[in-house]
Amino acid sequence: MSKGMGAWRRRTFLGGALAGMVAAPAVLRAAPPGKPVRVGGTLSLTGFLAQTAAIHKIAAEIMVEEINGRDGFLGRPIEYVLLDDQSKPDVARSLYEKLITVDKVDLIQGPYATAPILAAMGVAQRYGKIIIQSSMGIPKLQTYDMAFPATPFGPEPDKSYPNVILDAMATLSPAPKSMVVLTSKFPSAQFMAQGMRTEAEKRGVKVPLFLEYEAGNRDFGAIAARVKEANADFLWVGSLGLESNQILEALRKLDYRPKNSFHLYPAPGPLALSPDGNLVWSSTFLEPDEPFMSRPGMKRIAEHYKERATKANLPYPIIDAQAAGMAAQWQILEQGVNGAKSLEDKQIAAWLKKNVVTTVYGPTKFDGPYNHGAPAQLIRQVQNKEWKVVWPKDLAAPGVKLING
Amino acid sequence: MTSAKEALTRRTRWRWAETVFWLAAFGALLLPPGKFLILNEIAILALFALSLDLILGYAGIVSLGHAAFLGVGAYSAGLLAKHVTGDPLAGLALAIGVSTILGFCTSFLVLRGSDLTRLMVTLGVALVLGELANALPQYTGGADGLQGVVMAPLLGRFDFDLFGRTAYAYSLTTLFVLALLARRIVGSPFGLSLSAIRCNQLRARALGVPVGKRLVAAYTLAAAYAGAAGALLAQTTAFVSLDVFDFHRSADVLLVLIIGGAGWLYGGIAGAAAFKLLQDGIASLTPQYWQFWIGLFLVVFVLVGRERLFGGLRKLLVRR
Amino acid sequence: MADLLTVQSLSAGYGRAVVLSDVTFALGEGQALAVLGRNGVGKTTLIDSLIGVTRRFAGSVRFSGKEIATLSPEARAQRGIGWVPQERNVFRSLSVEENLTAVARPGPWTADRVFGLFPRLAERRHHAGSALSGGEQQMLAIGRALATNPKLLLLDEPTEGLAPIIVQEVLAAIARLLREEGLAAIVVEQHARKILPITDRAVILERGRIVHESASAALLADATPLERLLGVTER
Amino acid sequence: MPSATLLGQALISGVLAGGMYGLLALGLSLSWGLLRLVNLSHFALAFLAAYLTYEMGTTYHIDPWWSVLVIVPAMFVIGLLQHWVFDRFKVNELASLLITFSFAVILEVAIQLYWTADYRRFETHYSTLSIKVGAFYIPVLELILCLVAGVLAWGTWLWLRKTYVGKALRASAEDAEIAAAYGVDHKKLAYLLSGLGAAYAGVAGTFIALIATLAPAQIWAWLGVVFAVVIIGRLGNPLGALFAGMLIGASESIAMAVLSPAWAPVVSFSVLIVLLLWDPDWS
Repeated sequence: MSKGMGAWRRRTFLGGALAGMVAAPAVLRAAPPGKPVRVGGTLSLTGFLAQTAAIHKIAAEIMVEEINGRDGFLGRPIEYVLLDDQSKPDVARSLYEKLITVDKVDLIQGPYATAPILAAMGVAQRYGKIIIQSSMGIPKLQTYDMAFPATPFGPEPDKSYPNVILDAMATLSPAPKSMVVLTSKFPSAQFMAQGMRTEAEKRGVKVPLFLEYEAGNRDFGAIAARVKEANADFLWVGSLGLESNQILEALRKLDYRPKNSFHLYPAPGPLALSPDGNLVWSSTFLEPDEPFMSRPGMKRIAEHYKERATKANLPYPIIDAQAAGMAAQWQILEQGVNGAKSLEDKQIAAWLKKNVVTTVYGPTKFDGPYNHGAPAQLIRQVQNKEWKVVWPKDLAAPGVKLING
Repeated sequence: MTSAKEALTRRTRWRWAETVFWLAAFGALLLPPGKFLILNEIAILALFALSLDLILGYAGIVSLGHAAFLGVGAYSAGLLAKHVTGDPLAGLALAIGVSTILGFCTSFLVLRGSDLTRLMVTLGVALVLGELANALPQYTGGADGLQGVVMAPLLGRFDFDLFGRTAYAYSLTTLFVLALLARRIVGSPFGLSLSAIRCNQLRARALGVPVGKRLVAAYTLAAAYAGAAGALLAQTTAFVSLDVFDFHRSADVLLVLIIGGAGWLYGGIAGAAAFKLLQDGIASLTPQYWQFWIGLFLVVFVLVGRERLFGGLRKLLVRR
Repeated sequence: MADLLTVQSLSAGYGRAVVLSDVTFALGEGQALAVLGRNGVGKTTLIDSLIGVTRRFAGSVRFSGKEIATLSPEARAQRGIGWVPQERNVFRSLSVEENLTAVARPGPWTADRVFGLFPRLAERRHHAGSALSGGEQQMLAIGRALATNPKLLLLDEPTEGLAPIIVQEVLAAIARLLREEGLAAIVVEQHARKILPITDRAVILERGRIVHESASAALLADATPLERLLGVTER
Repeated sequence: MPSATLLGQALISGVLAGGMYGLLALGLSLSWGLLRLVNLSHFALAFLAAYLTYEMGTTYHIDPWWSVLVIVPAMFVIGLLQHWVFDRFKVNELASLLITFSFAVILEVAIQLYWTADYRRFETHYSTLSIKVGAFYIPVLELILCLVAGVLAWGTWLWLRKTYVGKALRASAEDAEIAAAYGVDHKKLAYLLSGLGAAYAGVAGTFIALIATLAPAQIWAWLGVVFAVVIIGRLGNPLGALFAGMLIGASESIAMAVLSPAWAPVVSFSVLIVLLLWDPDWS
């Protein structure tokens, strides 16, 4: 980045700061005439999940504009009423109640992360509202019959996804015989870690070390020493955010580099750019490559996203599964409303259960347990400082293969 | 002798403003739906702040971890509703009981040492409890929060309705009853001895006040009140999360009490109303940066309004 | 010769309460003044007014020819007023030596000279202030004031609450300061007979006013005012 | 049972990681112990410095060892300004707690506004360097951190012990009125100390940028443990702060190596509570 660019950014920062802190930037107005359909939701604009909200907010704003640019909901414009749940489930809970009873929104959109979603789902259930969410990593907790997942986790990702990873591992030569499972105690990561251990042992891959660390752990020195001592063929990390970077750095300080490692929910930019990140694996549902870019609307959304995210000063302005989840949430709601030709929650839910919806994740059904369709988790790998889908093979980017680390 | 008695009764006599206030608070139940959500939140926060007032405003103990008791009360009530009975009053009683016990046990730890170590110990107790709740997800739901709290109708008759009218009535009544009780307590010789301790511990000791015992009692009482607030929170929202132990909660309630003024019981209520309305207003104006404005407001408020509010507090905190 | 300290029509007190009214006196270089009076007549308030921690209602305080009544305590101290508080108030968390050096200003009085005056303190040089006995604390309080190299020393009831043998030691040291070192001082004391022999002049306060002023020797010779104003017949 | 190598390695990385606690505790301990001001915004200032280090490093490619020369004086000035507010409004201990809490909230929002809430990572080649000694590895960055923290703590200790200013500060901390009556100008010293505390936050911030995760909400992540360290090390005692930091770092690390990493967060407060049970007048 040049100095000129920095100065420019600073000016917009000052202007934007004052404007943004006074005005109400969350309500977007739109093209089609008529009384707007109000859709309320919260995101963790502040607090420890705030880095995700920035991504989702941009994706949501793009989608609201897209939908208004088409025909809105039943020919009426839509308006997104966004509130800050501060990354706290109980705040999310009261804000959804406020959105429904005080602000009287017509529809709601789910927040981010399992805990706020669960809190919001409780409210939705009480008031009989349909709720669509994209980031609940533990599908079996979605017990409300009008709650729909926008992300293809599948009903039992703790069984299905470990097997995708084990399949990919089996193609390496030599195939890993042992695996260290290290996970944050963040519930959805812990849930996947337990599944990983069970499935690995079922398939004869030994798990000599299974470690849980507290979310927000500061120093990984001792943990790294234990991982090094266990010296397994594969390292599976149930990480969030920068924990992966920290763990890999701590390992390198001990002069140890796991041959291959998998990272559940890392911060994609920093991990891809880190020298330690080369060839590491991570979970995804799509990347801005073929074949995903050929999906309807995907190219346009990806371009918009890059533009907005750069403007918002996000360090990783590339659309990935996170942002795509929010996009899918709106695509599902749009098709549900317009398909059911109604703003009634029950009718939208009934229509969604009977029909196939097309989202950035491809054709989506809600016919399985907990309203989940088929799982579609992929493995991506850092190659030349970029994330590339490498597994399953038929969804890998053209010319890209899984590389043994 | 008579004049002393008179002074005592004057302190406990009802003022017309109080009657007006409570009539207005209960009168709000007749409002159309749409305001009960925030009114209920105010009532609960007010009770929480009132409980802090009992130790800060009357006994002069500064706590940075008052959320410990709120949290314990909330989880007790939530777990009871989930596993045993959804009866709200049973939950309230259990929460008060559990937090009383916790308050009593920790009081010995808290009351040892100086003001500074108190800050740390209260902070520490809340943090350790938060970690404990996080470490026992099989009971508490961990970071996902406690799900499946279902409340039975209040007194077997009044369902918790969608708009929160019952919830507000329940919280307000609890607040009213406990505020009345607190009023009696602080006006009693016990309460006066607390004020004496706050003003000058050595002198109070010289006058034969059993300082240690009184402080333990006050701390335990405050814990019980905070536990009640926790129960109301869990029951009226049918949800408990780890956030009940959060440092921000303890800091917020301290701010609430400072806004309203410590040491006169209604300070917590006034502060809670001001804080919640302010938060609600600013957050709906600017959802992303509302904290900035709240922070700025508080700085200015504490700096400028401090002289008026901190006169009594300074004595507590200036170490000699 | 110009007076070192001139107090003119001073009225002062705390908050709204006027404790001293219309106090006027002067002190020359090297002079020692005894301030006598019953409990609660304003002796300590007088000292507090000189160091600058009371509220002044009227009057002036000139020190070395300059008005100091509007100055802060630290500014007055820096001009040469040394204070030995009634409660001693030694810094408990500092060692004896640090108590002396923390407030030291350049001049003839160094820590070593203080140790020469009070050999007991030298032995306890590295002990914390909190570890000292009452008498040692009093010595330290005097030594600390000396370490600021004052032109005027204010001693507020320097023998109060001390064991008789220590009282002798402290009084001897004070006498040495006043007589041999020629330090100007104001000594507040309830027990007049202890202090009159070592001071030059004496004032007696009653209800915040000076009701008697004379040479110390005169009071020693004719104790009638003492008996009348203090109600003491000391032997 | 963990092997000796594992234990030794855990101990080394724990002690070194504890250097960061000590460094953060240093400034906090000084202002709390000697000025009776509890500065909750200390962490926010450290993170501001960390973000500035990050910004200078990534946008202008300035090496952190150079940017620290700009950032630390800047933080010193911020400390002076902050103290001006405290002084101007005669802020006491409780008020300082509330005001600096609000300061921290404001700074958190400001950081989020400019740098977004997204994770930032300042990649340098220092971050993974280590020296091998026998079977053990010593991370270079943490070692430098500990040396810097050691020098600062020891220097500050000497300054407080040996110089006139230091002793005057301690005298004022114990009894400001009496010290003033002996000519100690408490105000000037307090400004100096506040500036110094903020400057130490600046030094800590530089290392945070190199070692830890940058995200606005992380401001609060250090609060509990560093507060415990401040108390365990005794208020106003710089060497105590450093040693307590290392003690807690080592205990956490051993807990992670021997028990479960999930126990680490309760270690510091368990140590503190045991300590207070043993000696209630600790601190």
